[in-house]
Amino acid sequence: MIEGGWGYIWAAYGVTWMVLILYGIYVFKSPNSHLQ
Amino acid sequence: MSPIVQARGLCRRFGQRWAYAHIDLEVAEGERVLLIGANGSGKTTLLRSIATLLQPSLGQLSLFGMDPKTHCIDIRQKIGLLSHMTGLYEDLSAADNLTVFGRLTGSGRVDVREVLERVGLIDRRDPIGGYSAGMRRRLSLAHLLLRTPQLTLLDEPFASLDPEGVAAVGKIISQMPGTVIMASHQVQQAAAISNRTVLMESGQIRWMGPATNAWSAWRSSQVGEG
Amino acid sequence: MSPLTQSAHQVLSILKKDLLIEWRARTRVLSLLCFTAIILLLFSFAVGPDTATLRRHCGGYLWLSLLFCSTAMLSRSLRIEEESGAMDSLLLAPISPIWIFLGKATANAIELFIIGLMTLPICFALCDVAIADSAWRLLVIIALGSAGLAAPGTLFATITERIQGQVLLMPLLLFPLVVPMLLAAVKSTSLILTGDLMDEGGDWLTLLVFFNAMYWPLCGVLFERVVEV
Amino acid sequence: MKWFHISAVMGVSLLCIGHGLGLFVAPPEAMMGDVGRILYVHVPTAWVALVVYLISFGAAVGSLWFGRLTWDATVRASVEVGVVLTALLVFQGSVWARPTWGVWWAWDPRLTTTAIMMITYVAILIMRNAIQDSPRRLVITAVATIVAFVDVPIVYFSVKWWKSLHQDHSSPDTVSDPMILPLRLAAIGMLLLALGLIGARRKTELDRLNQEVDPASLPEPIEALSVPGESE
Repeated sequence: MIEGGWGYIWAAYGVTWMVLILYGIYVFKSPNSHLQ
Repeated sequence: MSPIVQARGLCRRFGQRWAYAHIDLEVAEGERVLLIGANGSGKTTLLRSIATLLQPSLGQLSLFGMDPKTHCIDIRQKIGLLSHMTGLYEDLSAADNLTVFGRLTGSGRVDVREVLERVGLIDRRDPIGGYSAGMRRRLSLAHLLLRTPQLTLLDEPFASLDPEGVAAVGKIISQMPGTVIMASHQVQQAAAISNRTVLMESGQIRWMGPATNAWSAWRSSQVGEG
Repeated sequence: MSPLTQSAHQVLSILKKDLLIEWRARTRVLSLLCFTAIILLLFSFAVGPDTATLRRHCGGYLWLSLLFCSTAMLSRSLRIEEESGAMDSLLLAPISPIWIFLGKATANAIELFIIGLMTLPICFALCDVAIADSAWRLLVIIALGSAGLAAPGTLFATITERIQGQVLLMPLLLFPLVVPMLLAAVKSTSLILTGDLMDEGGDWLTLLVFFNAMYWPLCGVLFERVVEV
Repeated sequence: MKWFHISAVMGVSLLCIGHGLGLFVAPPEAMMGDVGRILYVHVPTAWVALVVYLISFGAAVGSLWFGRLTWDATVRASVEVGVVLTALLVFQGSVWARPTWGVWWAWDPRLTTTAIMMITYVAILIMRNAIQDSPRRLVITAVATIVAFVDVPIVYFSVKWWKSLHQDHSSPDTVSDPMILPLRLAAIGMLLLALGLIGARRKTELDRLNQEVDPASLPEPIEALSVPGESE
């Protein structure tokens, strides 16, 4: 049994959520901004 | 008898620019069509699209009654193209190049010698890397003569040829069987051996008519601009 | 002649054409050999002079240098076709693109095999190893490895040469793909050089054969689509 | 309000519930204790990444077969979402490897295959940007995606063989009953979110592709030339 390790858990979850949210904003916010 | 080449509303885009647009062209069996126009008027791009090497962005193109998107390989085997590039290997000599391609089309050593004779390159042994532009042009033509395509596409056949070469090539082209579509700047020589002329301007067909009016059409298109 | 011999004849003529070009420009093959030798030397410098590690990783160094050499060779072999417009002539010739691929890929495989053979003595000298197992098996491995590199390599070299992209694209696409081939080749070569204790060389050989059996037909079919457009 | 908006919203909510349950309600994992809770984000990402690459493979085959831009846009969108998921997967994998095996990078066959997949698919996106010609870009992207996907199982098995010859300690996958619910919820959530992202990205790409070959941008047909001394 590895004690604690919540640091790693928050790292994994935090980064995953942050990336998904940032990517989601990039994808959903600007459907037309890509058009030259 | 369905036309050899049938193009309707053909357009081709390169990045932000339309190389050619609204091309409606029909070429019947045995016709000799001459494409004339300033540099960058889309002649070369159109020729490569007809040769199925460059897919048009819009419009329908049918060759020998078939659609290039589905029967690409069968169509290509009936087409011969003389492009700006030699289409041969720089490291090999003239005879080697033609033997290599001759093996694919089933023409033997005799045909190679005979064809080299016709274009006057029989005595060269060195790799074609060292050939002059005129000799390369003759060699590409020799390669074209090795196989008898039903549709021959010539991009600037007279380019960088000496006067004697122009006459010789003119004769060779007039004796070519099947249909010929040619793009050239030597309007008079080319018009002499073709029966129909298409004047292209900034990617579109400006005028189409018999080859006899080719020179006057070219003149008035220039005057119009001036 | 029947279509089978006719297509075989066409593949052979493409193969002969490629080998003729390589023969006429022999200095290029020599430069590739020096390129491979230099990389081998660099590995030795990087690892340090103690022959123990060199001897252990000799298979790895050999195959990594062959991998880098293959990218240089493959992209140049296709550049010759595209630059002079020879590929257009081939495509307009009465031959199916699959045969063109088979001819070219086989020629590239043969050339890689020859360079591999010529690199062996250099590698043995540098890493001070001797063939513990049968030499024939080593030749088979080098042949299969070269073929495994040539098939996807020819396909991706054709792709990257037809787009005016940077030269870096080809290795970037090829290396991740040939990881299984690299693993199998390095493992089986090392087993030959350092003795095959648990007799697992056979497994790696089957993986090499499977990799080739998978990629030659797949790359052939996809090559046809790539040159069609 | 397109389908992919709904799919994304449902995905995010399911993901929240799944992660919430996984982090706070579910019991700590038998072998690894609390740190095992990374399972609820790592395993769904892995499953969904594979599904997304399967979609890209299917779309690539369709794109080669039909040659229409809609398929091409799907290939591009699914490859891009796949790359994002794989990048997350590699990060999570190494974060999980640290406490369990004490190293940032364990030569675990799955982790190594994921890293290789990520590089291959990023290379495909890079190559796609280098091509301007629309039909050629469609074919080359599809071809590269097919070859990359075919390579995944081979890489996995060869790495598995290669690694298992060294030391064999694959991570324990014992998933006890109470953990099933949050895991499944998170997986479905992640899948819906991924599908939403693909849908949105596909629409943007499709607009860009159509805008590129847009008939409206065609130049006006020029008027024919009247040549003196001609009947026309």
